[in-house]
Amino acid sequence: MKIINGLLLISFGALLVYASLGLPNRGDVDAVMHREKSPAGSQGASSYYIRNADKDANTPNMVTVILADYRGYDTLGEETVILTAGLICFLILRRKKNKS
Amino acid sequence: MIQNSPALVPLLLLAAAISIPVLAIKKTGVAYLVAAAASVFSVMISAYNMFRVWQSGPLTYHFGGWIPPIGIEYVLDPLSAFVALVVNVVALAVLCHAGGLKGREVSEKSVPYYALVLLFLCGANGIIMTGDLFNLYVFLEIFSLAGYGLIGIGEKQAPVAAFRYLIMGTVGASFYLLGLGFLYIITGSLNMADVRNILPLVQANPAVAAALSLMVIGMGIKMAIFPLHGWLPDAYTYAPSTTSALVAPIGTKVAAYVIIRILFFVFDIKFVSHTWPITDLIAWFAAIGIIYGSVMAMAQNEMKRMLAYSSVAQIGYIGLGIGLANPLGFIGAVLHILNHAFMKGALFLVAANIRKNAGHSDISRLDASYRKKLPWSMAAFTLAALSMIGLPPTAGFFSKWYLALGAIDKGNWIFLAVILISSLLNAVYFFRILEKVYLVPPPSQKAGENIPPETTKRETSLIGEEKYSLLIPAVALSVSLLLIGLWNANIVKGIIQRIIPLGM
Amino acid sequence: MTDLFLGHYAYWAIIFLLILGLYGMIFKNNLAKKLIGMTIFQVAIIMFYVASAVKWGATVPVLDPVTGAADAAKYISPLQHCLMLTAIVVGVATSGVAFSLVIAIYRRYKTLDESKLLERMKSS
Amino acid sequence: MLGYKSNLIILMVSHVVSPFIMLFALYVIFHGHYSPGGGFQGGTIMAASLLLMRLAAGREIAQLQFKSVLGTPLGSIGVLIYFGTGFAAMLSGGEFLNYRFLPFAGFTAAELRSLGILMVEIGVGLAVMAILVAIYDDLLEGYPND
Repeated sequence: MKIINGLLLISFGALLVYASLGLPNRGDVDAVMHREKSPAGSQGASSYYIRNADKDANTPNMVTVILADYRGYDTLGEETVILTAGLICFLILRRKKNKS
Repeated sequence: MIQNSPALVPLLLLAAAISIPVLAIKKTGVAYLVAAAASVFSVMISAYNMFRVWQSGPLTYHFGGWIPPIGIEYVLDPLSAFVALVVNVVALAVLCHAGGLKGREVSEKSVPYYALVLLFLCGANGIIMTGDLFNLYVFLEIFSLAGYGLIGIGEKQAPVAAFRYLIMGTVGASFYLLGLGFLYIITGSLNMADVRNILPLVQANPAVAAALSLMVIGMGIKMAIFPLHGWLPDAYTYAPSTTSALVAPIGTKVAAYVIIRILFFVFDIKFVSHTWPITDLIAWFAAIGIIYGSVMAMAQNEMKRMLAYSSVAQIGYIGLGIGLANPLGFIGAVLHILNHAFMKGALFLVAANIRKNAGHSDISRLDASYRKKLPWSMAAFTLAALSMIGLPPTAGFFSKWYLALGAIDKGNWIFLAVILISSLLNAVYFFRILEKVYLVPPPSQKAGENIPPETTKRETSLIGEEKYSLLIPAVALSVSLLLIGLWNANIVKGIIQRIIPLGM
Repeated sequence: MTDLFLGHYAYWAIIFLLILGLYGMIFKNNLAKKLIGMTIFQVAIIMFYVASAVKWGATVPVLDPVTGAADAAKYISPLQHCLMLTAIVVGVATSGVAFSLVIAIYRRYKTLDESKLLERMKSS
Repeated sequence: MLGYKSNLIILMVSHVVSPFIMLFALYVIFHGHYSPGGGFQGGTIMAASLLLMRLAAGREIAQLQFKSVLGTPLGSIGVLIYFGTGFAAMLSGGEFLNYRFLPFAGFTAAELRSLGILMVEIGVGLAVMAILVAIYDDLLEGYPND
């Protein structure tokens, strides 16, 4: 079993290294994800955020604008995640009041 | 409000969930009422959505008013509307049933429990409807975290099972996230439709294949497809009855839906079946899983555990349908998502009824007295079991029929043999229970001390001692199996044939 | 070759971290150590995203009135940072839930060692 | 409680430092528009200040500052603020979370969005703060001390 797990681990690493060879060089300004237009011609999201965040929301910090406005629904979901975690800790750990 | 209806179901469930801790601060009984009401409304809204989609084609909804590559969108096409409706209907049945149980197994913690149930459903609906790959991850986390919590509250061994589920589930979600990272670097977009347009232009990149593999493996863990099913049996066995009945039909189906989305609606069908043939891999593992799950189910003595292993087998059917990657297999897979959700819901609800009445669900201790005590539950069980085996008028037959046709279409006779053999195995392990319930005479009065006194008292009442709220959901789910079976041609023609992905 | 190395060494280091985390989760017997592995795994993914956001010669994604917003190459990509803020909080939530489960397990079985745990689960 | 012993120096230092941490947390939340920061970061720092008092003074005394019972409801209220902001926009005709439709008169669209972001960040900060403290309390309460 240990050998199989080890092999799985190695193949996982090999897959990732193989995949990483396809990635553009780190910091390359011309990488697809940094372009103005995607290869299919649609708007590149990242550069749109950089150029329009301040115009759209009057807020210089682009990360904040993306977080709370462009992708605000993600943040709502993610706040729900942490509320869920709080509820689970309550559910699993809080004991009955009369006991303690 | 009408134009907001695609987003309304997750939002409603979310609003109900977050208002429960505030509303129920004084009276804990409010929690269940809020949950049930939210579930009723979610069924209504998703039925309405289904109607709208059926009439006028796919709907999209842009959060914050931002057009897709910039913002997040919800996409309601026939597939997502259909699966959302199935999930919400099953959830409503389970919640009705939970009202009858009166939270016996969750005692005083009903406030966080029902809030988590709603968050679980909110996550499921969000996953199903979203058209954004990262948004899917966020809702996947809500969904799975709530699932861990709902399981961890169960019996003594439940935290261990939940912990194992958490470790594996987190690995799954992280794999998905990692694959998404590769995909984003390559395509520069998170929107499913956008990524689908960009991918053919960058497909030669090795990172795309790796991203696909990582995402499918990650969701495969959540779906519990054969070699990745390790968390499932313990988790379903030790969870409280309501949780088992909720997580078993919904949890794995949602993951299966995500795999369908990724394979056929984000990636290209040619890519996943020829260039990087991951669908073949899925089909083979699923076929092994069908046999493995059925054999393991035969060896189990505990009813919930048996049902859990049977889930592994049934997930295999869905996986097989996905892996066949042809229209008939696809129809079979989607139809089996519907069928299995209803069947497993009904079976787990009956298991819950048995547990409530007898205090156990050991198969070896079942006998004909249970049929007398729980006539309707047992009738529901029989119907659902027949459907699991796949006898003609019931729904289970038709999904297997389409899968078999798909296997023939693909020319792979081994898959056909697997489907037939597993039907026999299904018959063996379900008839084992049916035989006990209908044929084995109850033990004589000497062994009567086995039966708890509370159950012997009211043996004379007309419908046994079952409450209607415990009875109706299980019966309704299994009767609807019959109806689905009868109307299956309409479902396939009206809904599923519209969603067969392009190029399949 | 040097170009490939310079462009990818950060990814390879992160892949090492990912394998390390997965190793902890698979091979360690103690539940707390499994959790540590899980955290390493999640953090490595966060690093992967953030590493991919870099552009040489660019600054942080807060609008600099001098630079202006006309040229997207002047700022590193803000999207990954935003996504990872979400992922960090998800990671925190997951580890909180995991710790509560670990504590519940310890309360019931008085051990966190997996083999002992399986023994005690069977005997009870 | 785990061999807890009151230590005067730690207690005094925490007393002095804690309000400043809170102030910094508020700064981080409200300055999130202009510099790195925002709801999560500020909420976490706020939680750190509350947890510092819980560590230094013991959980029972720290109840005076922030009751454990409040954790989950306050977290819910935080999410409700976020949800309510989005829902208000939806009620006044826009999509969910489309802050441009927030029902405040006399602002341009960009200013409304800025305002919406601020409201949302406050909700996030409140929720993160309350839930982190609640998780800490629950973990402590669940600790097997018997």
